[in-house]
Amino acid sequence: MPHSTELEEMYGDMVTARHYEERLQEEYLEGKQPKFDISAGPIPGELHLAAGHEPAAVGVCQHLDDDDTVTAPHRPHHVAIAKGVDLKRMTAEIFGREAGLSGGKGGHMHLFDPDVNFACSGIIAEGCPPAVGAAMAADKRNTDAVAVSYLGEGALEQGGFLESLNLASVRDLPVVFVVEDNDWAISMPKERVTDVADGSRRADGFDMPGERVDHNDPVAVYEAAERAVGRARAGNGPSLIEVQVHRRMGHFMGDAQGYRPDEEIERLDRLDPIPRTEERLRAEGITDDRIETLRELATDRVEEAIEWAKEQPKPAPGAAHDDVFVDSPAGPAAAETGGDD
Amino acid sequence: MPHSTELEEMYGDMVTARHYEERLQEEYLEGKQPKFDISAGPIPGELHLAAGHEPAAVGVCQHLDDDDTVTAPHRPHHVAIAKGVDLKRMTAEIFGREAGLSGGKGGHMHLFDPDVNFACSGIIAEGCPPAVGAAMAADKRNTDAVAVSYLGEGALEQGGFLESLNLASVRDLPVVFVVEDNDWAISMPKERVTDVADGSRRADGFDMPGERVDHNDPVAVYEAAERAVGRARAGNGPSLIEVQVHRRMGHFMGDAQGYRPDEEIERLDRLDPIPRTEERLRAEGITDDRIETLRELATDRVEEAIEWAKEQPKPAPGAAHDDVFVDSPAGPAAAETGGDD
Amino acid sequence: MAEATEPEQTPRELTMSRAMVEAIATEMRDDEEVFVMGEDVADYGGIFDSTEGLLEEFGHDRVMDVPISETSFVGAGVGAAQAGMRPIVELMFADFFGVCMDQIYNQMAKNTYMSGGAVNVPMVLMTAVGGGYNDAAQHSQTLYGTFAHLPGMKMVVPSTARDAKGLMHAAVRDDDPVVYMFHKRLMGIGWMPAPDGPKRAVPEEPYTVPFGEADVKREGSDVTVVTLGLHVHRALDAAASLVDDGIDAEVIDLRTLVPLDAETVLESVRKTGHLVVVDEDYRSFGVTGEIVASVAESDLDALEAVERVALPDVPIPYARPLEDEVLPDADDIEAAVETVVE
Amino acid sequence: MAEATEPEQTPRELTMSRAMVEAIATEMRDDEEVFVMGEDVADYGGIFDSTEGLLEEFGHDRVMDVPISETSFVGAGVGAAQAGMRPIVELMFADFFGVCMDQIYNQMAKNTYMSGGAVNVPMVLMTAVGGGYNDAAQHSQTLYGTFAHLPGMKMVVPSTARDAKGLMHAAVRDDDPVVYMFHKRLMGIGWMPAPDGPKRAVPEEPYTVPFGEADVKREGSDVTVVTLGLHVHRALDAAASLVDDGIDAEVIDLRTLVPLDAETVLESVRKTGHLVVVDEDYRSFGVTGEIVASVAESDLDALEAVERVALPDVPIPYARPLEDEVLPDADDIEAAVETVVE
Ligand SMILES: Cc1ncc(C[n+]2csc(CCOP(=O)(O)OP(=O)(O)O)c2C)c(N)n1
Ligand SMILES: Cc1ncc(C[n+]2csc(CCOP(=O)(O)OP(=O)(O)O)c2C)c(N)n1
Ligand SMILES: [Mg+2]
Ligand SMILES: [Mg+2]
Repeated sequence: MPHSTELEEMYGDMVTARHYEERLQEEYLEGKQPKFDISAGPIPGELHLAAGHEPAAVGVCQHLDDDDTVTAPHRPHHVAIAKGVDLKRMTAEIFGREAGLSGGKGGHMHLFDPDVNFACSGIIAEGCPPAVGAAMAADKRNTDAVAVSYLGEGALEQGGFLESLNLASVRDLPVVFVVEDNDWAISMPKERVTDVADGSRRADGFDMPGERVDHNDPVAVYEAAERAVGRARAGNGPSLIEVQVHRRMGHFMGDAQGYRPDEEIERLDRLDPIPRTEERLRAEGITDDRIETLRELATDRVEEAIEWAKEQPKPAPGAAHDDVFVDSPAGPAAAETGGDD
Repeated sequence: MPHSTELEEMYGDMVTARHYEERLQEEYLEGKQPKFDISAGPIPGELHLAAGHEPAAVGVCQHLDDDDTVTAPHRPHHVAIAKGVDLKRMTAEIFGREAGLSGGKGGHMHLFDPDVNFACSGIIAEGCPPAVGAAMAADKRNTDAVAVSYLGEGALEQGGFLESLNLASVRDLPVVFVVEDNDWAISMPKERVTDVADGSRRADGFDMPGERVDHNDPVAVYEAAERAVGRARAGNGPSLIEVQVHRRMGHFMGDAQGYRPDEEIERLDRLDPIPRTEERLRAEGITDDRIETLRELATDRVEEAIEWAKEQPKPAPGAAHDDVFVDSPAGPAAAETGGDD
Repeated sequence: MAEATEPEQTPRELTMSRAMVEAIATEMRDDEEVFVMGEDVADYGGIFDSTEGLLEEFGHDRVMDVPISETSFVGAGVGAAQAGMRPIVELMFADFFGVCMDQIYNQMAKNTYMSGGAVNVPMVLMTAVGGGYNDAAQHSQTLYGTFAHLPGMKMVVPSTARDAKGLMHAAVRDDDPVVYMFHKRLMGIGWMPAPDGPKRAVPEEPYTVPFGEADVKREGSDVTVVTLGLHVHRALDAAASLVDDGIDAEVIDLRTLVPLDAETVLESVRKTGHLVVVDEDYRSFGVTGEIVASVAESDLDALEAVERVALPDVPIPYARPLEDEVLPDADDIEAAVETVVE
Repeated sequence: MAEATEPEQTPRELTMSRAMVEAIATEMRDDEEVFVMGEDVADYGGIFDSTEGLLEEFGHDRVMDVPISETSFVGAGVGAAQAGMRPIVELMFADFFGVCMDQIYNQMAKNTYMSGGAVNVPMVLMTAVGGGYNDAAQHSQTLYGTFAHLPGMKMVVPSTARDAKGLMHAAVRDDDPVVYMFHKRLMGIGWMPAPDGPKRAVPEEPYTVPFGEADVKREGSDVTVVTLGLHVHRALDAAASLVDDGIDAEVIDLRTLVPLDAETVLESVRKTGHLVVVDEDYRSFGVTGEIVASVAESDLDALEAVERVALPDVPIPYARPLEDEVLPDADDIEAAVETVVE
């Protein structure tokens, strides 16, 4: 059970993440008026928002330090926030600015913050093997760092994930796999792509503990993660956790969700983890005032980050040619291969 | 329990396969005197022989018809024999002759006999997805054909296999995955690469029945396969069977097996499934004379195939340019891309 | 090889995605063995509308959503094709080839050869390519060179709705594996504005566009611009504006990379003497090199000057000024043309 | 970029595999962060002797056998490298890239760029390439073009023991991902006879061979033969026999494909006027096209005649007469040289 400071921290990250996604949605869509054009506006390209996924992020990351590694998939913001990624530079990255984490080269699916050992990848399940590698490094160096790999329930079928379970297991590496089950992989419901409703059962075939958190609750996630992270940190090997979350928005912005039953969408507010977490805070004696303060802090932080990001200059076009290699240009031929600009 | 004709058939295929591998070994090594040169002699390239694996082949294939599909991995001969692949043309292929199943283009890891729906691939686990596809075709066409995919225990970790379990399972396809556990993947013992000693447990994470046949016995395999193939044919979906087999030879010819404990190699004769199957035949009232006859038939068949194969002409060099496409040359540019000959 | 059976044009205009779907639907009606599988191809209709509307007519059994496990379902396509069916398998983005390339290049593409022609793999692997909408390094590539380099798969890249339909008919009917790459920017999807070019009068009846025949999309006498996909339209834009400089550019749309119609390119270069090759894929070890080399090797004397315009060898960056910098546009093509004809 | 620090030659001769292992062992002794992982790299010592003897000195923790699940362990290499270690990961055959290409090209190769240089991936991906021993379509490829086409990974291909050692030192010390391709036929493995060429005097002390510097393995004035890997020796054989025809061939060993030393090639062609590019990889959309195009684009006038010698666009067949037909040999190179100088 998290103590009340922890509860406050988790709640703070949840409302930060929620407000962040809602504001990004606004910025994104505003730029696409009057007609939705994916490449228009201040945030172009695909945008996958995680409103409704917050408990999976905060409940696990509450147990992590900067030295611990987290890899996230295409829907990374809430996890990045919970992991302590620099919010301003992350926002600048999403807005494609020079001050962004990657100088505008990565965008929202490719956020890297080495200060807190956070990385993500837009290819399903392909963040799992690098997380195993980070755990391997911790193991070889004899530190007590752990690695956490996030994935969606749609990734439960992908070879890269399944192979990673085995590699982590046979070498007893400090990895926690966290599956965010939001019932959907774009338009495909879980039951269409697997017969196993409880994704944590994938662990069974690899002699690994698997646990499912059946409701979208940060405290329940916290408790499951306490066991899993503790196990990893103590050198007792990997675990798999699946968390039931809910996708409050489309798969990406612009997804009309025609495939999704109305009842399900209507249910979303009832299932919203944020009011339910507030109840929990109140039950722990945290006052409405304090909750309001936490909300305001979160809002301010998000607004400040967005404002700051939008003030940053765009990258100079020529920067596109840097960073292919650490020591670019890569040799005598670099000028030759430098293209058509 | 197989009736006695079936027992005889299975035994016949076992001794055919065994004699075949021993004769190929001879031909292969003879051609590499005085110094082992992998590309010398009548059979060049890698050669993976399956002596000691016979029960897994015959116990399963006994339940299959020509319409059923089998995909095999890099160690395919025993399975090909049990599936009824044309022995002469297969042998000609291994000797690189024009009359070979592939006209000498494939070699021993790439045997294709569409008459009995047999195919193999030299890439670990990559025969699994095509087997699922063959089952998908049977399902769509509403035939009662099934597909069997063979793999080694070293393939239990590979994404292509794990993904295939799920796809077969969620679509209830008529597939049987057969794992031949010979304890080794080249030089790597099973316990070094997975924590799960019983490979059939991989099925657990996919809601699929898994069964392990713990001793290298064709009758036990027959019985497990009867359940699995029956299940598939009845439209009740896939299964996974793991069979304990023994690798009597090196991983490939020329492998000195320095990594393998002496005791294990010494144990091999005691564990040889052929004498044990003979005991079983005798117990079923099959006479020594009959057993001797079956052996002779097998030997003759193998000798005849090898003799025939060696008499066949080698392919004309120019044939190397055909068969890239069904309708090669592939268009106006074919002459241009035809290379340097 | 499919026969050319192009009928007269009729005035009906279709987007490229509608034209593709029309061809697929016709083939599915005509042949029970044709089916579609991929991620989000059923209820969603394909992320880029490549299967839009098929579910309604053909149902979930013939328009199959499959788990996100590309090795398994691309490989299942190979198995079903070897069993004689004609699967159309969608790989949502070509960029994802890395999770399933073995099934593509070692099985689908090689089984015919490795079996000495005993089996064949009549499968279409359809996949979205291309950048220009800020989707960054893992979702914007064309990878034309990657696929064309490896033997055993035919490879087509339509640039117009008319070609898209004819190439799709040809692909489904072909007895060999065909990689069908459609450029997202050409599909005519509501949320991703397309150049006007690709929306074209498309005949109602089925027809095939034969493989290995490049199409001269604009005749010209001063310079040969060879390209494919989206960049056919960029090249046509450049050609239109080059007229003002008194330069008459010929624009060749390769349409298929395998087989490659080197002959049409060569003839054009013999006429113009100047060659510019334009590619949205990475510059080195790819399409531009091949086209230049094939001309140089066949008739070096015909070649007076040559330039390549391609993505420099950098992953595709996200931010607009960065992506704009590296993706070739009409100005880049004009500049290259001016260099070669100067 | 590693500094060139080649010392004087000493007379000690090593096989290429010994030279590679020597460099790896030295780096492992000097830096705790260097480790090796792959299939059969421990007790077996690498199927092609690339890790022979390392287990004895460094134990199973630093010379790790891993499950046959290339996506997981290549990706684990990426993760460990991003954490600051220096993994040397072996992919047993380059032909297996299809099961793990996403980790190679979308993560290992792109993470540096996608992070704007915030992270880097100091990893060596070492892999066996090449045919000529009848191992057929799935175990004989070099795939040089496939890897070189995709940005973000350096790529080296040694042809001698001396280069192999220096390139391995440079690769391990490099802060970027390096794909190190060793040709099986050059390793000096007992069971796979090698040409004499690669076994060379190898200095005892560590040294680096810098990336992006082609090596003129034979000077000549009449024709420039550009190649790499095994075919350096095939080209030298051809050059030796061309002397009888009064033809003096220059043989350039590219040594690294990324970065590519186009300058050395160009200078040589300016001297000889004739270019033959030789490659064991598939002909189209690959190395030969790139070399020809880079010369044509830089100095078309310098080029009087050009030929390409490569594997035609067919999967590699098994039987000896068939494989011999498609693999380029010294005779093919001689014939091409005679064509260009005639
Ligand atoms: C290998 C691969 N295949 C397909 C995709 C396209 N894709 C992106 S997100 C997504 C759905 C993922 O669903 P899930 O894992 O459940 O995550 P969610 O989006 O629901 O958070 C798909 C198919 C991809 N990025 N990578
Ligand atoms: C994807 C892939 N990785 C590695 C190899 C090399 N390889 C060939 S056989 C083999 C061992 C296979 O072991 P197992 O599956 O147990 O089969 P066995 O040889 O024991 O019959 C390996 C690693 C390969 N062919 N394909
Ligand atoms: Mg989901
Ligand atoms: Mg085995």
